Amino acid sequence: MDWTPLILTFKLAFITTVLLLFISVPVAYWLAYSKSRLKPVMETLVSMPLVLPPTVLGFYMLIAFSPSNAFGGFLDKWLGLRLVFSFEGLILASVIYSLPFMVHPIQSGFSNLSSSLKDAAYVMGKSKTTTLFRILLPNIKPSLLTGIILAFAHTIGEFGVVLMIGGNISGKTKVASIAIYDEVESLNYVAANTYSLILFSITFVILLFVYAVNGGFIKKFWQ
Amino acid sequence: MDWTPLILTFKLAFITTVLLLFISVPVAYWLAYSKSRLKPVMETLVSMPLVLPPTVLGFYMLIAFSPSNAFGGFLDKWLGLRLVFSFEGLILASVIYSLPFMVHPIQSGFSNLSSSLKDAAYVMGKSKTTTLFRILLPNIKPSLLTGIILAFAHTIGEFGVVLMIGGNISGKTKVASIAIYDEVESLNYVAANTYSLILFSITFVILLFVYAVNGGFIKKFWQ
Amino acid sequence: MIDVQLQKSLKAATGDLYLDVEFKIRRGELITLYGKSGAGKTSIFRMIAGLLDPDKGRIDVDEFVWLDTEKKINLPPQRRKIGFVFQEYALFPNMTVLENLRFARGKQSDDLFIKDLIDIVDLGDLQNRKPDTLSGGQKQRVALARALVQKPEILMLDEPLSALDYEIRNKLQVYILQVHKEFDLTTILISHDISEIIKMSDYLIELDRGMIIRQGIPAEVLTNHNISGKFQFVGEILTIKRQDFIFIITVLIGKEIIKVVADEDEGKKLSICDKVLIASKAFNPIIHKID
Amino acid sequence: MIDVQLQKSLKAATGDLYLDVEFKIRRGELITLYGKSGAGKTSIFRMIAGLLDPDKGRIDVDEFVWLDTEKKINLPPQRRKIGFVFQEYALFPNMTVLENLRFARGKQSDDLFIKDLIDIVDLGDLQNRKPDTLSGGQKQRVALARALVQKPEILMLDEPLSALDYEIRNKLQVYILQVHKEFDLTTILISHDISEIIKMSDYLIELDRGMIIRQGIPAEVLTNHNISGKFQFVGEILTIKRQDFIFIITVLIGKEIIKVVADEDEGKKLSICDKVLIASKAFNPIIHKID
Amino acid sequence: KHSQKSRLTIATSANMKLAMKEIVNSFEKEQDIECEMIVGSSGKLTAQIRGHAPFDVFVSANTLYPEELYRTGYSDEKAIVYAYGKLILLSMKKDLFPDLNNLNREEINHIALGNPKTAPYGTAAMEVLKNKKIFSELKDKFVYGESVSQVNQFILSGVAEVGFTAKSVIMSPGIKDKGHWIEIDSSLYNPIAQGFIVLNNRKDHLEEAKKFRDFLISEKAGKILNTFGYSVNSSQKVNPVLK
Ligand SMILES: Nc1ncnc2c1ncn2[C@@H]1O[C@H](COP(=O)(O)OP(=O)(O)OP(=O)(O)O)[C@@H](O)[C@H]1O
Ligand SMILES: Nc1ncnc2c1ncn2[C@@H]1O[C@H](COP(=O)(O)OP(=O)(O)OP(=O)(O)O)[C@@H](O)[C@H]1O
Ligand SMILES: [Mg+2]
Ligand SMILES: [Mg+2]
Repeated sequence: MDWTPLILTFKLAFITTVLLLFISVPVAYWLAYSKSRLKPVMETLVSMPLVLPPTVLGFYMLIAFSPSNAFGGFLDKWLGLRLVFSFEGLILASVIYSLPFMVHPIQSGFSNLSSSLKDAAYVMGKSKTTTLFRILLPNIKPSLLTGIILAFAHTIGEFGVVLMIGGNISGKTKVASIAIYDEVESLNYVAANTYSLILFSITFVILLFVYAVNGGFIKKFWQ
Repeated sequence: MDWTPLILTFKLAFITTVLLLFISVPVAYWLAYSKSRLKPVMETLVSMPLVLPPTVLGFYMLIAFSPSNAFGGFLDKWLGLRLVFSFEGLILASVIYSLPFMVHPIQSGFSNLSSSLKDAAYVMGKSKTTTLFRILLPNIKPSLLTGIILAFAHTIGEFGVVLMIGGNISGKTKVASIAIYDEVESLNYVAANTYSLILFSITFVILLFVYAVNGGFIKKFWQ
Repeated sequence: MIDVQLQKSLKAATGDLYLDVEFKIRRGELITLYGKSGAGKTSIFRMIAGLLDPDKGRIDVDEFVWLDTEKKINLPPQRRKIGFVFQEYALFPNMTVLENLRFARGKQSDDLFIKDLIDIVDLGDLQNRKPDTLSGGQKQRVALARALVQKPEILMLDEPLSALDYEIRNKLQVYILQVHKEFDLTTILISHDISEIIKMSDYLIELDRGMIIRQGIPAEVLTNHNISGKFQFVGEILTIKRQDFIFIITVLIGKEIIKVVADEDEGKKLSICDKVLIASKAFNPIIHKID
Repeated sequence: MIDVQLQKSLKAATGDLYLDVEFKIRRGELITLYGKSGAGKTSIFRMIAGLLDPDKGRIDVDEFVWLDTEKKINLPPQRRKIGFVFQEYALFPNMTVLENLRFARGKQSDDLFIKDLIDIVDLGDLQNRKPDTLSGGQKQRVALARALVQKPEILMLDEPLSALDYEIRNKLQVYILQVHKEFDLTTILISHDISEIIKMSDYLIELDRGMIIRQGIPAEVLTNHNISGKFQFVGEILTIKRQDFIFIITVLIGKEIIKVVADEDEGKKLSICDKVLIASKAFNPIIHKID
Repeated sequence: KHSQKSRLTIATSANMKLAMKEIVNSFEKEQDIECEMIVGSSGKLTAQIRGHAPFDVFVSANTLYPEELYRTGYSDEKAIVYAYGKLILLSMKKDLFPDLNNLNREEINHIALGNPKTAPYGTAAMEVLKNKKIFSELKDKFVYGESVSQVNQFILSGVAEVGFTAKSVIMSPGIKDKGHWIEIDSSLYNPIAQGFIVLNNRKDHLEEAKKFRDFLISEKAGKILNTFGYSVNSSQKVNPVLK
C-alpha cells in the first residue's frame, strides 16, 4: 500500500482550498456589491471553467503553461516557475478549476445579507476590510462552508486536469484520484477499491467532523 | 461538423438541472431545518460523489446498474429500464454526480433566511408547501441561481462518468465533452478547438443571459 | 372564551426567565399585555400562535383544545385561526405591498376589502412597492393591514403602532377598534403606550419577569386611583426658574405644558424630571370641542 | 455649527417624493426631526451619515466640508464621526451584546465605560447573549448603548426608544441627555413621542412630504399656544354616560382620566374619541412631589 | 532521495503497463540504470510531451503518436515498432462462448470495442467487422470505450456481454483464468503496430534512452512481450523502421 498519493491528495486539496478562500472572497465581494455593467460578464466567466471537460481544460492549460509558450516561458525565465508536471502547477490548475464552487456560494451569501449591517459598521468608522472580516464573513458562515466543502471535495475527486498538467509523477503529482484511475486502468480492481475506500473514509470523517462542529453537535455532547 | 453531440449535451444538462431542482429543494429543505442527529451524516453523504474520480464513480455505477446485478436487474426486469449505455442512464448518473452542487447552495440559502418569514406564513394558515414555493424559494433566488448555474455548467463539462455509463454511442450518449475528448486524443486539435469554442460560446451566451436577467440589466435597458 | 395556561423556561446564557401565566379572555374582548421590555409578552404571543412550544400548559379556545402538553395535543400554527402583527413586521420581501395583502387573505375576503384597507392605512401610493423600499412606519402599516385582511378569529398585535406618529396612530387605533367590533374579533394587543391602552382595551394584564403582577380594567390598573371629578394630574417638571422669592415651574402633563408657581420651601425640594401631582382645590371645568 | 442642505428625489414606483431641506444645528444642541411616517426623516439621517447620496446639496460641519455635490466632495461614512442608532437596530448577529459594544468603541473608550453603559441600559444579565435571542426592547437598548459607546461628535438616534416601556424610557431619556451634555455631543433625534421631544430637545424640525413645514422651540411648535398659568388641557373623550339631564364624560388627558359634567346641549355635540379642550375659570393649583 | 535527473523516465501507454514493468525490471538489472514509469493514455502522453514533459522515451500503443512526435521535432531519430498487438474476442458470461459468426445472438445486447478514432484495437476490431461484413447488421449493439482498458471494464462488469480487446489483457491479474476468449485471425486486420521513440526533451539521458531502445528490441524483451500476448514480428512482414 503506497500512502504517498493519499497524502499528496489531501495536501493538494487543503492548499487549493486555502488559496481559493483568499481569491474567492474578494472576487465574490466584487460580484455581490458592484454595480458595474461588466458584472454579468464576470459572473459568467467565473463559471466557464466548469463547461469544458477536465482533460480538455487541462490540455489548454498545458499549452498555456508550457515553457515554449509566451506565458509559460515568462514564468520559467523570470520566476523560475515550472507549472507543468510540478505540484505548483497542480495547485494552480485546481484553483482555476474549482474557483466557481467557491465564488458562487460566497457571492450569494453576500447578496442575501442585509445591507444595514454594512452600514452600521461603516458609520462606526470601520474600514471595508474590518467590516468584511468582522461582520460580513462571520454572518455568511453557511455559505462559506458550502464553498469550502464543494471546493475541497471537488479537488479531491478532480482528476482530468490534474492528470494532464501533472503527468502522473509518483510522489510529486500522482494524487490518489490518479492512483485509483491507474489501478482501474490496469484492471487491478482490488487495489482500486482499497484506495477508493480509504479516500472515501478519510474524506467522510473530515467532512462529518466539519458538519458536526458547524451544527453544534460536538458542543452539545461535550457539555 | 456534427451537431448531435452539442444538442445532446444541452439536452442532458437541461434535463439534469430540472430534475436536480426537484430533488434538491426537498433535500436542502430537510438539511436546513431538521434537528435530527443524522443531519451531519446526511450533509456529508451528499458531498461524497465529488470525492471519487469521475471515471471511477462511473465504473462503480456501471457495476451497480448492470442488468446482471441485483439493482440493475430489478430495474431491467420490472421497469424495463436499461441504465447502461442509454440516455436515461446518463441522466441518472449526472443527477447523482451534480447533486451536491445544487443541494449545498440551496441549503445555505435556507439557513440564511430569517425564520420570521416562515412563521408569518404559517400563522396565515399557509401550508408548508405553499410557504416553500411562495415565500422561501422566491427569497433565496441568489442561492437557487448559484445551484442551477453550477449544476448546469458542471453537467456540460462532466465527462468521466458519462463516458463510462454511456459508452460513447453517437446520437445517443456521445455528448460534446466526449466528442472534444475524442478529437484531442486523436490529435485533431483543430476539430477539438472548434467544438470547444462552440460549446463555450453557447454556454457563455446562456449564462450571460441568465445573469443579465437576474441582475436586472435587461430590464434596465428595456425601459 | 379563551383559556390560557403556559409555563416555559426561556433559555438564556445567564439569568433564566421562568414564564408562568394563566389568564382568560372572553370572546369579543380586546385585552392588552403590558410590561417591561423582556418581560415575556412576545413569547406568550408566540406560544398562543403555536410558533413556540411551552414546557407545560394548555390553551382552550371555546370548545377546542389548541394545546395540551399533558395529552400531547399541539395544533400547528396553520390551524389556529390567528392574525398576527409581528414586532419586527416580517413582511415578505419578494412581494409588493399589494401582493403581501393578497397572499395573506383567505378565500373569504375580496379585493374590495383589500382596497379599503390600503386606503385606510394610507398606502395607496405604495401598493406596488417592495417592503425594502418602505420607511419604518410604512412597513408597520403594511404589517397591520396584512393581519386585518385575514379577518381572523383572534387578532394578535405586537406593538402594532409603535413606529407611527400621533395622527396616523390615532386614526389606526380607531380603525382597529372598528374592525375588532365589526367582525367580532377577539383581540390581544401588546402596547407600551398608556393612552393607547386606556383607549382601546377592555382588560389589561401587566407582566413582570414572566409573571402576571396586576390585571384588571386598564384605567384602574394604570392610574392607581379612582376616576374622579377632581382636577388632578401627574406631570413632569421641565424647568424651574427662580424669580425673587418664588419659583416658576413648567410642568408637562400629557402634551400640555403649564406654569405653576411654588413658594421658596416647595421650590427647593423640586428638581427637573421630578414627577409631581398637581391638583386644584376647587374646580368647575368648562369643556370645548376642538375641530 | 452643522449646516445641512439636501435635495433628493426618492425613487418610488408611483408618487415620487422630492426631499428638499435646509437647516442648521449649533454645536452641543439636541434637535429633533418630527413628522409623519414616510416624510423623509430616516432618509435625511442616512444622507448626513453618508449612507445615501443626495442628488444635490452640501453638509458643512464646523470648518469641514463633508459633502458638496458641486465640488464633488463626499466623505465616506467612516470619516464622518457619527454614532447612529438605526430604526431597525442593525445589531451584528454574530456577536454577543458585549462584543457588539466592544466592536463599536474606538480606541478612546475603555471597558469600564462599557460596563457602566451595560448597567444603565439594564442589560447586565444579557451581555453574553446573541441579538437573535433578545426581545424587541432589549435589542433597542443594545443599539442605543452601541451608539453611545463610540462617544461620537454627532449622535443620530432614529426612534431610539420606541419599543420601550414608560419606566425604562424615562430612565434612558435622562441618560441620553446626560451623555449629550457630558461629552458635549451634537445630537439629532427622530421621535414621534411628544413628551419625549419636549423634554429632550432644544429645537424641533417638523417635516411633511420631504419639506420642512415648521421649526422652532419644541413646546411652541407642538402646543400651538403659549405656555400659561391657566389650567387648560386638550384631552380625548373615552366614555359618555347620560344621567337624567346631564352627561358624565370621562376624558383622557395624558395618562390621567377625569370625569367632567356637561349639560344636555353640550353633551349632545360630543362623541367618543373627540378631542376636547378642558379649562378652569379660576385656578390655584397645589403641587406635590411624588416619590 | 533520488533527484528527478538521475532517473530514466519512461512514458508508457496504459495497456503496456504490465509488460513494460517486466521489461523495465530486467533492463534495470542488466544495465544498472534506474528507471521511472509514467503511465497514461497515448494521446494524453503525446500532448504532455508536446508540453515539454520530462520524459526520455515514449512507449506508445500505436505508431501514429510517435510518428507525429518525430515529425514535429520532439525526437532526433525515427520511431520504431517494437511489438504487434493481437486482437481477441472476450466474454465474462459463464455460458457464452464468443464467436465472430454468431454475435447477432439475442443474449448479446452490447458488444464493446475501442473507439476506432482513438484506440488502435478499436480500429482493428472495426476492420474485422467490415471484412466479415457483419458491421451494419450489429450496428446497434456497439458501445465504444475510450481505450482498451475501458473496453475491459465494460466486459468485466458484464454490461457488455462480449468485446474486442487486446490479448495482453488476459494476462492481467483481474482477468486471468476468467471468462472465455478466442483469438481473431490476424489476416482480418492490419497489424496493430506499437511504436517507440527516443525523445529529446531533456538531453541528459540520451545515452540511457538509446540503451533502453536497444534492449526493447532485443530477444530478451521479445520473450517477455510474447508472454504478455504480443508478437514481435508481424505476419505481414513490415519493416520495423517506419517512414
Ligand atoms: N431604499 C429605498 N428606496 C426607495 N424609496 C425609499 C427607500 N427607503 C425609503 N424610501 C421612501 O422614501 C420615503 C421616505 O422614507 P423615510 O424612511 O425617510 O421615512 P421616515 O420619515 O423615516 O418614516 P418613518 O417614520 O415611517 O420611519 C418613503 O416614502 C419611503 O417609501
Ligand atoms: N429566541 C429566544 N431564545 C432565547 N431567549 C429568548 C428568545 N427570544 C426572547 N428571549 C428572551 O425571553 C425573554 C422574554 O422575551 P420577549 O420577547 O417575550 O419579551 P417582550 O416582553 O416581548 O419584550 P419587548 O417589550 O422588549 O419586546 C427575554 O429575556 C428575552 O431575552
Ligand atoms: Mg416583544
Ligand atoms: Mg424612519
